Amino acid sequence: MSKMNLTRRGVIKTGAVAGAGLALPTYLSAAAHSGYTNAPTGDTVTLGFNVPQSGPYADEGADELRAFELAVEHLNGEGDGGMLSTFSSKALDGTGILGKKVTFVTGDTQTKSDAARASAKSMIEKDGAIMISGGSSSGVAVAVQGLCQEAGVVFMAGLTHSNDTTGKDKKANGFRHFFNAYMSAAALAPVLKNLYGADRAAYHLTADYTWGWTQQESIQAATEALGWRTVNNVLTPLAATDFSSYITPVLNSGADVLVLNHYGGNMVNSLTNAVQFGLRDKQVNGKNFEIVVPLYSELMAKGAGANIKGIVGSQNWDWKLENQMGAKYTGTNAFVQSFGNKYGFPPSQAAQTCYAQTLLYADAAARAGTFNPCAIGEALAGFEFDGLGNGPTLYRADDHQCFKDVLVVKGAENPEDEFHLVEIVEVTPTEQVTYDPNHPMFAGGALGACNPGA
Amino acid sequence: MDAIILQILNGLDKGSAYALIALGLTLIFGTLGVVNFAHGALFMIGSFCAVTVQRILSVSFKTVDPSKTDFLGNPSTYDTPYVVHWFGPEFGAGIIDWSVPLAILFAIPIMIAIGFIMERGLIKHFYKRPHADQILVTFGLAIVLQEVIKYYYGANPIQTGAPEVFRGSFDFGVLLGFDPNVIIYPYWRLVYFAFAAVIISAVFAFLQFTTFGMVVRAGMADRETVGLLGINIDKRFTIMFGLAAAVAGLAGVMYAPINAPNYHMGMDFLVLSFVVVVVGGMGSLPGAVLAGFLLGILESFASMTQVIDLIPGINQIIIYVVAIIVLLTRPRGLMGRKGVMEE
Amino acid sequence: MGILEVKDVNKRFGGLQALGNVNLSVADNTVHAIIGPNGAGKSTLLNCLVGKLIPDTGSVMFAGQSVLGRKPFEINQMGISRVFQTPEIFGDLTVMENMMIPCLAKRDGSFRMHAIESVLDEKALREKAESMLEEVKMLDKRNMHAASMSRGDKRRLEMAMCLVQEPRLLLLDEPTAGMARADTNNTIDLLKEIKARGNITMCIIEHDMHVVFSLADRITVLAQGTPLVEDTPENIKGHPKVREAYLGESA
Amino acid sequence: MFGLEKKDATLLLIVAVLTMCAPFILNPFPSDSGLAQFNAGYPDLMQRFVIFGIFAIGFNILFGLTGYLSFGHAAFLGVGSYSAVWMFKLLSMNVIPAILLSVIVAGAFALIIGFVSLRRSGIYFSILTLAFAQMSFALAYSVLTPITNGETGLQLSLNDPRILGTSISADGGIPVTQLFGIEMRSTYAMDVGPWLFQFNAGYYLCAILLLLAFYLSIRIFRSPFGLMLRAVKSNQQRMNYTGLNARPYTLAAFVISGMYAGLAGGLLASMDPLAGAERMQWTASGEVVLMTILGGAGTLIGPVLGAGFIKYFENIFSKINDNVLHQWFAFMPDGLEDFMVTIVHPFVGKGWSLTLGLMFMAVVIFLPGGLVEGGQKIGKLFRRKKAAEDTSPAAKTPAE
Repeated sequence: MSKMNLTRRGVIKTGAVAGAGLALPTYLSAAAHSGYTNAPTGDTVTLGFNVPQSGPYADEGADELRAFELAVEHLNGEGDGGMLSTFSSKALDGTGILGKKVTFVTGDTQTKSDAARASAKSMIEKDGAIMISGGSSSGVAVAVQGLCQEAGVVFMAGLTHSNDTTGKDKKANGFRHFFNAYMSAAALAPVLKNLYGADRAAYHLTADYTWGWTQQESIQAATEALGWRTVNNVLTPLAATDFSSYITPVLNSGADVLVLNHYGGNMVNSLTNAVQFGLRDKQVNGKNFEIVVPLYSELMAKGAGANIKGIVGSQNWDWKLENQMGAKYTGTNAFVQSFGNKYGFPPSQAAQTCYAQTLLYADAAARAGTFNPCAIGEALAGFEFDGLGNGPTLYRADDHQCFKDVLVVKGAENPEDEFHLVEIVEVTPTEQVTYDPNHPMFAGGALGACNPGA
Repeated sequence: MDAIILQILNGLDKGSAYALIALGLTLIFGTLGVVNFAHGALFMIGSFCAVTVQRILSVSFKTVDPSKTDFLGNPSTYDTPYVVHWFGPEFGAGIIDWSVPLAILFAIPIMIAIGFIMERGLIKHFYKRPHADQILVTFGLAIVLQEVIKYYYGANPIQTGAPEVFRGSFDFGVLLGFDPNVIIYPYWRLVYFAFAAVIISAVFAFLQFTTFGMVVRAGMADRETVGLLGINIDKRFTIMFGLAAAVAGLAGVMYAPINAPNYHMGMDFLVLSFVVVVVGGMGSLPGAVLAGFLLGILESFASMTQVIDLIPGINQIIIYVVAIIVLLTRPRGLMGRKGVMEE
Repeated sequence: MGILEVKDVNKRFGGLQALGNVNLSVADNTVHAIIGPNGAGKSTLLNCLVGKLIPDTGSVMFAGQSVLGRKPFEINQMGISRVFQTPEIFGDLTVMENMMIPCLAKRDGSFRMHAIESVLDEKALREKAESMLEEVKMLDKRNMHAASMSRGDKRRLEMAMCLVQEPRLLLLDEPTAGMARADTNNTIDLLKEIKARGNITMCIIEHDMHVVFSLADRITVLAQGTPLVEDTPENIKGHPKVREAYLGESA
Repeated sequence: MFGLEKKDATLLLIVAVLTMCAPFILNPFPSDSGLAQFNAGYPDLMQRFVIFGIFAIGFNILFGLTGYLSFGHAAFLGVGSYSAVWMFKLLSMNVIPAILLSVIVAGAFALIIGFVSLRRSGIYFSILTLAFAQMSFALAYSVLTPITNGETGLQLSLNDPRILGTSISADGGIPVTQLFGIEMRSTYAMDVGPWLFQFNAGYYLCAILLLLAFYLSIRIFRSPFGLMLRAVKSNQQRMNYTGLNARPYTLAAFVISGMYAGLAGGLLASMDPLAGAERMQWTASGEVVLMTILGGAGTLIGPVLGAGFIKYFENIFSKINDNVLHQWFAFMPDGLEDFMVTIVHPFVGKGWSLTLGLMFMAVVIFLPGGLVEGGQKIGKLFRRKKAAEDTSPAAKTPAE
């Protein structure tokens, strides 16, 4: 196990003011005299990993944390190097970042905007973190992204799927590798047409908060473009645990597709209830009734158990990608090997996005030659790369969103083990999921100027 | 019409869970005068009894299958549960399939034991302490219990299916003269309702027709007098606590196939169960049951599209709206007694 | 015209006629005792006077004003104080704090936001409270927690709390119940002293005939919710009806 | 002093010294030591300590004095936060109007909810307040999103129509909250050898308001009004028969404590201009109940201690990960080191709530009456000898 080294405060002591009783006072926001927040002065640099450790997404957070630890190991030249060997940019050499050893601190978002901001602030103010990453929900991502913008550090978003993160709430200091609701819809629509035809009536159940709404809006637009009808859209409370009273109206609504715009525990429960009420085996209008879960994750598939069989959805990444879809997705196997050897099971998509984000940040710093968030922002904006498992990817300058292929997946009928619950149906190429930065679903915000915090 | 019948069924089903939890909570309120914030945690532990039994029955040995490789490229292995190995694929798998009903047998002693230990080891010392202290200690206990479960079982929900025979749906509409497949209802949810009815009747019968129950009811009405009669009411109250824990636990076991158990389900139900108990009226067992079903049915109706279109967001707040209306029109809830927890 | 006029008061609880056509007139500056066997309706009558119960029919006038429909705190502000059968005091507070509350209520009325001044600065009220405590011989206990005192002390405290408000009418519900003889005598002396000071009317419910006959100017005998007789103590003592209904049984 | 008794003035003085010197007191460990993990002297957490201290002090005025247990106080905190953020969006980045509005709006909100809820007492009152707060939370999260920005929380943006001030600051970002030009986030850092002390403008604003709030609460406790509130808790029957109307007293206490909550909410938003709906959830209401009971309900300083205790666990213990543990136990032989890490691991990091739950139980079992009572007991142990010689009337009261 790697040991944490001197914290930044210790560095200040040994470096700048050794022996002095009282140093010259400085404003912390301009602390290290380098013009940006938390500029590392010693031989280490501190990253802050802010993931849910309590609450319903704790398992997802734990997986993200594993990926972060792995990424730090690889950056410091320990372990087998993982995706560093496949990454198209070769600025990183396993000696940390810009010659400084990488250390990290962790915090608990509790999947609450308030707690997440408190935790991120503590990492910035107390531990001197220069970058914050992680998270498992869009509300938290947007809140922490706003904080990082104000504080003048870089935010590398973890799992966040709402259009708003790089839409109306985008920020110059924030970057998202994960895909979004619009991309899910764009990727799913053609596949849904192939699988279920163009004449379908969809019934939406939507979690009643911003992420749910943006996803529902995206899916409805994309499926209606195919010729589907939308029978109804019902908003369900976040706190709902039993969805029976939302499922029963579907039975006789005339709809033949149920779209569950739910995530996490909500999705597991609503899908379980839908299957209980026999929707998966139902015939309507002479067609098989189908259930679609636009945003999928391995953990949710595990939670839903056998109910997930045959249910279609989309993912950012899957550990089987390179094996099944070819060398275009190089990096996947290297990461899976490295993660699997350390932890004994394959990584989730949340882990992959967090790992990739850490590497991307480190690489940008290395290419920029500084930790200044604005320079890093410039290095990331418009950056094209490959070899991080998703195929060729663009970090678009206009909104700091990554554009890459999107996976359409479905629940395996006969999984050979618990790691094969999800199978890849198709990979939708980047072009099909790319949209204009001024698309109405993303309008209303501005990146603003980058803030180095000085 | 069919929509309304379906929502009534949903309401009865939700109400069953609410009523069972509220029943146990009221027993503890009424007999011991203790505000038990750990009651939701007992329900959660009940659900995890089902998970545990399923896990125990599925304990497996690994066999290497050289023809396949796992995700790291090593030879893959597959699991054979010992039960299947011992009893053959058919009967063995059948046992695993029936793990939830089997878990009832497992849960009863476990829950009663937990109830006894909680009461004797902790709650007993808080009878004379202010309600505030009771809240703090039971809330602390609830956190500890749920964190322990999280530590061993993770935060992700764990599917715990009903036996295969209960997995389909029952065509309820045909009985009422509807077309086939219009009003269908999952077997297991009907089982849950029936189960709740049995448990509730059993608790009432127990309190109504046994000497033990009579003493406890007398104790609920006036503890001091019963104490003066030389009856060891404390020992009986311990048993009542065990009973309340068992009711909550059984509600949890049977609930496991309806919604996959997770570690925070107790907290999710906690606030709701308090609302149910108070709407029913403090210290009234029939009140708790009545309020449970009432709130379940109203909650189901409020989630109908027609209702939401009329009053947006009503499905989010219906429980609280009902609680406020009831408490303002009936000072002590539906069937509450005077002087219980009014100070 | 007495200070308290009860006319044709009826009160039913379900099938039980608790009070039937009660008429009562209490003259100013007298002590009026109400006696009667258990269940005669004495406490019900008292509750009707202080607003805890509202009679079904009839009127209750105090100093020319009706008390019916008023809340207990309003009736107290009119000048009626009540001592309970089991002492009702502020158990969590000290004796002195217990005394300050009626003093403040008397001066400031039923509600006033005195949120910034300190209670300690209320010099005049403190002196008043202390002299009242002195009178009931409890000054040395002023810093004690009220709940930790003996029952007798609690009762004396409650009486002091009522008296410090200088009520026009003091209602006493069995003020000596459960007291030792010595304490009872002290209480009788205290009430006599108060009576002697004048400007106070007392209405007393009591089982202890020693207390009744030492204090009362007039006595009403209540039986089954109806006044049987009303007369002076001397006449009551020999009244055959009373002997039959009450004294005969309790003797 | 300040119209206070000597004992209270001393307490106020101690609190003043502690809050003013908090940047030193909370950072006792040199930052290169393993114990630096336990340092809490950074602006965000110090702000949280005092803000939640204010919240708990206000809650204690209601619960500690009248005994009415509100389970929905977080609603007032949330409403205060939303008001403040709207003030930043629409009027000015100066915190004064924002804080004023949050106190007023929270007070008005408390007046309405209190008026209805106080028609009942005991647990019925608790459930009424809970129901109102949960309704506020559920609606803020969903239907009221245009006002509250739902899940994400209400934030400032680059196109806020700020009447007094600019929408975009000179460097192209969102302007920051300030008090007549003093930025709330500006921090004066002082290096003293291996220590680093941070003096944050926002913290000192909060601390001064805490002192004011604390001072006001002492005055209320000692006032006739406070006495009446204690009378409400002690015996409502006697209160009624003493000519006092309990309802306006409890309502006034409810509104005052709602305004305290609004002040706390406004300050939270002033330090960090974001208002999330979770601030109104029942768990947040429950938290302030726990803070107050944990510290000692009805005591002056207890709620502040309770608030600090819970926030400390939430923010410090949750950040201790396995790496930190290995660093602590690095001096041990490898096997023992791993063993120690395994032992401690479940209680820190993601297990912080387990530790918190255990601490709740430990405090209530071993220190009935909360931390203050515990402190007094320890104090008594030291002063036992002195107390034996003490002959003041108060000391010999428990005679009977």
